[in-house]
Amino acid sequence: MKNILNLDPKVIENARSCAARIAESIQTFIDMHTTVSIERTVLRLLGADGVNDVDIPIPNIVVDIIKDGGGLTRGAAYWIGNAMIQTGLSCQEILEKIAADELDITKLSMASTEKVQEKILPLAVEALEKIRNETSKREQYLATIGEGRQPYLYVIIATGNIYEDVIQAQAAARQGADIIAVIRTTAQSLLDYVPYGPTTEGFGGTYATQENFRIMRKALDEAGEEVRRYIRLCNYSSGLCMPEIAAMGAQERLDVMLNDALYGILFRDINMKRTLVDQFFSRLIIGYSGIIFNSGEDNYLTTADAYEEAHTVLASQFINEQFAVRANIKEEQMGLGHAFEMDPDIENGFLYELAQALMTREIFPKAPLKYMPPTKFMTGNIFKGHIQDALFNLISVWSGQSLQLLGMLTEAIHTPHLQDRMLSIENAKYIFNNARDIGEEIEYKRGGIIQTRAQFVLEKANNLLHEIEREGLFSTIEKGKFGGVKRLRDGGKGLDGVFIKDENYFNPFIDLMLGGVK
Amino acid sequence: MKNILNLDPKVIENARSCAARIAESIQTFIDMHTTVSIERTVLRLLGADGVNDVDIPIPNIVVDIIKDGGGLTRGAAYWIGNAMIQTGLSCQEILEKIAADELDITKLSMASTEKVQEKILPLAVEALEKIRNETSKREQYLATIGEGRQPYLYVIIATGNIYEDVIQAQAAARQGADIIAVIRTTAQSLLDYVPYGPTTEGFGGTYATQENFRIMRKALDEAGEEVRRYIRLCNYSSGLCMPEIAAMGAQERLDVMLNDALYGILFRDINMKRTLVDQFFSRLIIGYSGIIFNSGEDNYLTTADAYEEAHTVLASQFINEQFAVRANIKEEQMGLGHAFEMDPDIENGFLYELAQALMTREIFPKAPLKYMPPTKFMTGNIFKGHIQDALFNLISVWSGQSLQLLGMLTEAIHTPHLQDRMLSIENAKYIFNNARDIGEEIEYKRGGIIQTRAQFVLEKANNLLHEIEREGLFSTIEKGKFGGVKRLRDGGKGLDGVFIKDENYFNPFIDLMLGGVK
Amino acid sequence: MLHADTSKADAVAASTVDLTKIKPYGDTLNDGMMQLSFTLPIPEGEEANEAAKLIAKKMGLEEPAVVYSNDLGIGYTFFILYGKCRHTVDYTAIKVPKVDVDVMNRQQCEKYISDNIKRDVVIVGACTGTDAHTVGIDAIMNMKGFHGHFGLERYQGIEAINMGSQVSNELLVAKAIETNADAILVSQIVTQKDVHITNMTNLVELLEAEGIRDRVILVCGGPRISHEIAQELGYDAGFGPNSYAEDVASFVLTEMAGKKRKPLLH
Amino acid sequence: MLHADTSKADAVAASTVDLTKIKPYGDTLNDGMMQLSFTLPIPEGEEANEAAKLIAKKMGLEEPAVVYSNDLGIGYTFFILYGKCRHTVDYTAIKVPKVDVDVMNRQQCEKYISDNIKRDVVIVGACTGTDAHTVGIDAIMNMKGFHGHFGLERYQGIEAINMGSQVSNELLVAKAIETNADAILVSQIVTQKDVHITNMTNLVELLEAEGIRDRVILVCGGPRISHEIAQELGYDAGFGPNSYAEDVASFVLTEMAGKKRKPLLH
Ligand code: B12
Ligand code: B12
Ligand SMILES: Cc1ncc(COP(=O)(O)O)c(C=O)c1O
Ligand SMILES: Cc1ncc(COP(=O)(O)O)c(C=O)c1O
Repeated sequence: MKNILNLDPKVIENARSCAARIAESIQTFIDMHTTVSIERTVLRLLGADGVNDVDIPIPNIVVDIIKDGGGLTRGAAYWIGNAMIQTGLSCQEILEKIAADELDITKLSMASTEKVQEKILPLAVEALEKIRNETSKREQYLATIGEGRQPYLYVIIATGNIYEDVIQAQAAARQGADIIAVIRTTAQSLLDYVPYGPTTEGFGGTYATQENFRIMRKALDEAGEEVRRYIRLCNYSSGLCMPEIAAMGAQERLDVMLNDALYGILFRDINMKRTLVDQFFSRLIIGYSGIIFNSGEDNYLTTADAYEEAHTVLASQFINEQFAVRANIKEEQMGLGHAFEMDPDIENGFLYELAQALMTREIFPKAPLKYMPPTKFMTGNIFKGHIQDALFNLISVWSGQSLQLLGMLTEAIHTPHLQDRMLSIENAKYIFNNARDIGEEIEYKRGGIIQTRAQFVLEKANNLLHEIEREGLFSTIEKGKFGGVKRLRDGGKGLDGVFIKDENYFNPFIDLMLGGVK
Repeated sequence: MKNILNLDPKVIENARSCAARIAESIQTFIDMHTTVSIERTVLRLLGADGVNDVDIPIPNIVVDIIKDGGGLTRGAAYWIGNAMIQTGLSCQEILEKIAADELDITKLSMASTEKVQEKILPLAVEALEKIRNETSKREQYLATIGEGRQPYLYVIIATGNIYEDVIQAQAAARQGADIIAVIRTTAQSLLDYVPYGPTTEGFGGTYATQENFRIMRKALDEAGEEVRRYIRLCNYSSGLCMPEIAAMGAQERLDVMLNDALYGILFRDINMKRTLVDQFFSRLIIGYSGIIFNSGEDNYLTTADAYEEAHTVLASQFINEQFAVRANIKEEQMGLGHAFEMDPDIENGFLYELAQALMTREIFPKAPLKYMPPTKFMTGNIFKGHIQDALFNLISVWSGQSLQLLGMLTEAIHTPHLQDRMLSIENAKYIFNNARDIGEEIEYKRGGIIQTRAQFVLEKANNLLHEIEREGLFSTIEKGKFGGVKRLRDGGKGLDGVFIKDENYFNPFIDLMLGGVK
Repeated sequence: MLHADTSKADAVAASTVDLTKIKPYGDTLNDGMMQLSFTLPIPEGEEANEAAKLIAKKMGLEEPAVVYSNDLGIGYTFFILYGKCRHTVDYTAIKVPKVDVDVMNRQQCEKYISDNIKRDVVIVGACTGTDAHTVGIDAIMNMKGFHGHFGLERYQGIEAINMGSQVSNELLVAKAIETNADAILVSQIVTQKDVHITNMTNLVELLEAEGIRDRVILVCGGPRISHEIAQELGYDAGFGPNSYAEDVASFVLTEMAGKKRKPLLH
Repeated sequence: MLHADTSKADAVAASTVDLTKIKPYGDTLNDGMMQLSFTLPIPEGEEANEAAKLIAKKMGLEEPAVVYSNDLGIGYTFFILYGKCRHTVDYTAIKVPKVDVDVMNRQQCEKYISDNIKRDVVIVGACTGTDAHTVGIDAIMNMKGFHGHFGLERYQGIEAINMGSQVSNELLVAKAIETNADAILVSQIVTQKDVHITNMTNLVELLEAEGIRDRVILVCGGPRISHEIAQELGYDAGFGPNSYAEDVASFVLTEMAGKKRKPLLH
């Protein structure tokens, strides 16, 4: 696909470099801060797991103690390393003692940062090695049993019960799904801890826990071997525990994770500072472990109008790309999001949707774009809904999308039933096969509706980016430019979990992962 | 749309002139013959109507008497005119007397053809004037309340009960339908008479009777005035009474009639000589009265493979066009048929269907093409069926089809229920509006799948036409080249109703209508 | 032989509907025709089809026909089935509780306030519990409104306070008291496992515990809310899909003018 | 405050199916969920939705929810409804009559004829009555067959006579007698107003009147034909959708070898 839309490469370049400056200015802020969740993540990577007898997760217990002791600004890794030096115990032993309330690590005498680094580094390297093992397993699967063709068929499972989820996920794999996303229970994103163990109750989704990840990963590996196609697993690295869940995902070989600070800010009212800082560390992990992240621009179009605000999606994609670049993520892992959400009553709406999809593909040629289905204009009319989804599928195969989150005919009614998912997979398989090479076949009239629309959206996105650069990202969000939702920089949830780093702050993983140790 | 497929105009011209020669050679045969049904049609046009006390239609009674008296080869009009001269009675009085068995018109002394012509011509002119009145009414409606946009939404009604049909037809009009086709009861095409009066029982359709036409026409005029859109009425001028029903349609202001000798030969086993002769006279009437005829090429694809045998459809369209030209039909009334009938499992099937539809439009630029929906590969899976229909609708608006016979999600199950029709109208309205100008927007890769396919089908159709020319149309049919169905030239139903015309044969309407008296 | 076997004798108009005994309509009055789709946890096959038909028969469907069945990958089977329902319903006996108010447009509402209420009306609203769907409550309350119908913020004489989403019932009640609200609007979109019922019941209990239930007009809305269910839960009114600000405003204002409630604060 | 409110205690495997009491499955075992669509001859509105729900309740659906309704233009309303079926079916008790034969492929059939029957088998077939759908009978009988399965014409040892469509029962019987047929195949595609039942019954009566019903193997087929219905109508076997020539051939040959029938002529 080479400039089929006659987009001006200079405008693309201009927008991209503007987004880079925006991201860079936030990066300065990010680099100065850490959060409770980042520190819990460090602990998790170092092996902290489990809960105490009143179900409080060990990482939370430890971080709360360090925080209460005023030590969080040095980084949790320092306190663990220091305790190892001072007590001669292993990391695991120390964690156990803290949980059992037998040791206050903030009260020990303090070794130098260098000493602690020496102690911790081997543990950190080992932790990353475990992750790399999972990455290799994925590569091995892809090399042996292979994978489905793009656009991947991506379906959600949302029973609330991990065991019921497994049944439905395996059914979906046999029906032809390539990616299984286990939807998370309502409002888990607002919990400032990660629940523990297998779970069987959730509202509109299942808790994201490490054990649930493990159960589902195993089930999908089995199903994949059976159908001779690697089945990818997706969950949410999003909300107040964004980086922790990224680490869990890396450890349990998740393949795709929804990860987008903007989403949390706008749609979950999470504090923007908190989640942007969290996002950086989570993306480092994601990038390192070969996970595809999915950004959440599609959500804007559920509150703002998809035709009028199309450029905000593109602008946000440019910014998300630049945040990802700063976290060392390869283009091949940048699952930038967009959606088919225009009012189905718009005359020539199909052409505008097509223009948007082609444009996105052309501007981010290597990104595994995540394309979201119609949701807002879905109604209880499942028959019409099924054909809205069919047009969405047609545009996807036509414009070469990568991750096709399949629309469900019952979108406006309930989370997918077993049969709904089957019908949506059937819909996609039919259309993808029946119009397989349409993208290669077709050219667009110079100055026609499609080209003009794509050029217009690009131009507007570029203008918006320049406005954001002038204004600053924080103020832009305060003004409600994305999704029509306004959020204050000091409002929302989780600001109390943000800390300015000490000059002695220590987190072994940032350098290791930025260095891309392989 | 100007040569977007890069078709060779010379090949088109070559095919068209070859078809003209094929039609011409059959025309010679046609001109030499008449049939019982043609003569009954002459009587109907002259005012014969009603049934006797054992329900035998007057036109049948009169023609049978003339036939038994050995007089059919002179034409029924001669005998009526002669009787008027000999008895001094009016045409109506004579018909009544024959029905009452009070007069044998074959036993009267015989006036010269000239005398009879003088007597009959004013009646014939008057008959045509009545038809022209209906034509003007249509024009007036179109000029005042207007009509729907093309592709017209064309739906079928098939309750078997004319009163139930009316309810459903009015519902369809309010839902957005532009054309209502009242499906005819199973096997009426095999009846060698036209039933009389309003009817309430039929299998999978309603009897085509003049009264039923009248009832439905009135209902649709009412509905059209209400929705401010002229609603067209369609029925079948097809089967053993082909020309009679054409005349009834002309008199009752039908707008569209299915009319195709080939269909009757192949799918109803009607004798080819009979129905080709009948077809000529019926097309004269159709052309004269501004009715759009629909040919039945789509049916081939229900028995033959749509991908393999696509060229037979095109070849037949060329022939049907030439038959129409010979019956003085304007291009704007040539509703040549084709269909979306490829196996949905074909990779890139959508592209082949698109190629076929674009090609047909390009070769017959002014014809109101009738595009038929998927039927053969429809299954009990109504959800998948609904998206098969959606792709069909997309290709229609894309390639500029004219009469869109809407697919029904329940095609493989039952004749349409009220709600099925609503859903299919909704499907078409959504797609037509949402992709309204797509045809204008898009160009096709030189030498791509679409262009290559269209060129290939055209080439093959041209070859087939030359084969038919060499072989003769009759032998071609005997060999099963169309729809994979073989029929013998002296086989099938209705051959005993074919007669070689006398040199004195008289039928006032042929010249009047060929002359195009307006 | 030539007899037209049509039944002219029965050529009567299609029969008329008996509203006391209505039945589904396929293509003929009272044919009872219905379409069903469902899944059974049994493997595909003729026995499965038979099981599907037996379920349909138990439901009162005559001549059930499985027109499609398909394996779902885990030994379960999906069915599409048609059948003829033998049940009838007396339409004339149906009474649906409805919000009983003459809907006024914005201008009329504004005039109603200045004529009858003669002070600013305070309305507090939120999407409560863990529900994060703001589009519905925004459609009712925000300036912009929905489908060309302005929201309550736009109404002169109405002070509309939209607290947004994920608002706890405690916070909502506190805000109502703080602003001396005349009416509380609750939006509930997520209904899985009946969370909305639990949540909405809890609000009523809170208001009762505070002793102020009868001092505010309590209104709920959402795509699965009906006036009937609202009343069952102890709300004054419930609004379903396609409601607009004027519907709610008309109800609240008429209600205020009708029953004189004690204000929350004074 | 930090307690993870997950229920580890219940973390048991998703419950297993009780085959004696199966129920529809939406997304949880035994939730009973079903989708319905139908039309009622009453105008759109809340009363109509209520009527739709009442019908559903009579059918044994709990918590029926009308998720969509739409005016059909003539004061009738279309509904899409979901509800939870409370009926169960005992799957273990279901017995479906099936054509009881080991299906042989073409080669095996041909060998079977030369080994066991030792003469040519004559099979006459047609699509009867006013039914003009030949594709089904052609799929079974013609050389080419269907979906890569050759038709009976292709079988050595079988003389297959396909009379085509719209064949009257009289003509079919006459042809069977004339050719001394071993088996008669009847295809019926159009089922509207049960024309196929009338027509197929008539054929049996004709054969009985001629006194030759027990001298031929009588088989029918079509998309709405089942072995069960075939047997009810007095046929030896019935074949539904996706049948192939080998299914029919296997049945006819095994049947011939089993019961020694008197030939039609001799
Ligand atoms: C947009 C949307 C979102 C957006 C919400 C953005 C936002 N800020 O609102 C995002 C992407 C964030 C989202 C997230 C989720 N969603 Co959501 N979402 C939707 C969607 C697509 C549209 C809803 C919508 O905006 N409708 C348009 C508005 C205008 O209509 P309305 O809400 O019905 O409001 C009208 C009336 O009901 C009434 N009304 C509403 N409230 C009130 C209040 C009063 C007082 C009055 C008078 C009237 C009134 O007036 C309004 C105007 O007429 C629906 C699917 C659909 N097509 O319906 C799913 C849907 C509602 N979501 C669903 C779910 C499960 C979720 C999640 C929980 C999934 C998950 N596990 O992560 C999350 C989490 C959110 C949460 N905890 O609540 C389910 C709910 C299933 C159910 N019945 O319980 C749906 C049906 C999708 C599905 N099939 O699964 N979602
Ligand atoms: C093709 C077709 C036609 C073609 C037929 C061409 C021809 N020469 O066959 C044409 C266009 C002529 C046609 C006309 C009509 N059709 Co038609 N047609 C169809 C269509 C699209 C496909 C049927 C088909 O070919 N299926 C493929 C074959 C291979 O499958 P099959 O027949 O089921 O056969 C298999 C099995 O059933 C079995 N089998 C079948 N017969 C036998 C016999 C034996 C002995 C055995 C062992 C097995 C066996 O084996 C076969 C292979 O596996 C269907 C809709 C659909 N998608 O099903 C409508 C359909 C069958 N037609 C229908 C109707 C109503 C008509 C008309 C009556 C309409 C009208 N009023 O004008 C006309 C008139 C025809 C008439 N009098 O019969 C209805 C029937 C409704 C009903 N259930 O009664 C259908 C369902 C469409 C609809 N929704 O209205 N039709
Ligand atoms: C980036 C991202 N994170 C998270 C979610 C949803 O999960 P939650 O709101 O529970 O965090 C979405 C929803 O689409 C999303 O796009
Ligand atoms: C030209 C033509 N005539 C007639 C018919 C069907 O009617 P019948 O077979 O009853 O003549 C069709 C069916 O599609 C047709 O295409």
